[in-house]
Amino acid sequence: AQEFFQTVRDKCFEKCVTRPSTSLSGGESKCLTNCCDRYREALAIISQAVVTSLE
Amino acid sequence: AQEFFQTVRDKCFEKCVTRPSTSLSGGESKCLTNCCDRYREALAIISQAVVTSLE
Amino acid sequence: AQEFFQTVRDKCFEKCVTRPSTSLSGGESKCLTNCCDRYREALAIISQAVVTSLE
Amino acid sequence: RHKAVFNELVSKLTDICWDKCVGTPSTRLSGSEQSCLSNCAARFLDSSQVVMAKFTKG
Amino acid sequence: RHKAVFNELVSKLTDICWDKCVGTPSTRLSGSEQSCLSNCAARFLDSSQVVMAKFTKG
Amino acid sequence: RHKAVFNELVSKLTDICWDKCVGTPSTRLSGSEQSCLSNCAARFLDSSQVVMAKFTKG
Repeated sequence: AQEFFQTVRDKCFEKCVTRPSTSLSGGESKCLTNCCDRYREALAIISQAVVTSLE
Repeated sequence: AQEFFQTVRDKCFEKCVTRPSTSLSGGESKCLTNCCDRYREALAIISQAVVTSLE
Repeated sequence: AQEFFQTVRDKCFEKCVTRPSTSLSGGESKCLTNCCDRYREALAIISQAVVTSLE
Repeated sequence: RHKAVFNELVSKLTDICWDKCVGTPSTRLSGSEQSCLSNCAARFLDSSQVVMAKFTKG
Repeated sequence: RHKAVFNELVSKLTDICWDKCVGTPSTRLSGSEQSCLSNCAARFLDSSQVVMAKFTKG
Repeated sequence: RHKAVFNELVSKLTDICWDKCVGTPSTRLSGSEQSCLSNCAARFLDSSQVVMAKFTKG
């Protein structure tokens, strides 16, 4: 779980904070929370695809 | 050997399958098999270059 | 220290030697030595920023 | 044990396919992002077999 | 122990922020490279909190 | 022991130089890809010495 948290944080920081400024903008914050949900969604899609492929 | 297999697979997937679709195209398959040979060739060239540099 | 050396070497090779040729050019060598100093400077700036953020 | 191998594979594929398929995160994944993710995982497994076959027969 | 965690964090942030903020190394870091590095570290810590909050409340 | 260090170095250099030098894999490496690979390995070792010298004298 700790490792998953770090992966999501690193991936989302990479995609959402491209030009770091003096504070996190509203858009960056929104992008970060969306990113957490989307990453989990991506994990579910891929988990399903792997199950299907192995059948 | 297991580690080398994983490296080649990851590198070759990266270079050969840029837009994943519903099946592996003929071009992608060819690229993958070429890539395995080329990666081994690259390893041999670099191995030789390191030996020469250390002489 | 060994790990830090490797990080600096890998990062600086990446940024300074973009098209490897038959020898290290004067510009590439200069870039590499500058890069070692700049990486250390970056580390100090970030160390300070983390201390400030945690206060 | 199989569960751990499965989870590790899914984590690795999500890492790779996320970078290949997803743009700036918004309120939902688009249809093309979703199918890219799904295809990416399946094609990675196909690619593994191609590379494995190549390693076996040389 | 805290010192080791701090050093590891600073190493990781330098790695990430270096790639984001610094161009071809020259005789000094420009003002904008310096502020980018400093902001990058601070915003990474902010981002950690946003992601952590999201993980906690789901 | 020396053999293991050598193999690890060659693996690492192939990883780095492959990304720097080789395009889409085809039926052979071009002459320029081959010399790029060879030069990349040699220049990496040169760069190691430059960085090491800088670390030693500060």
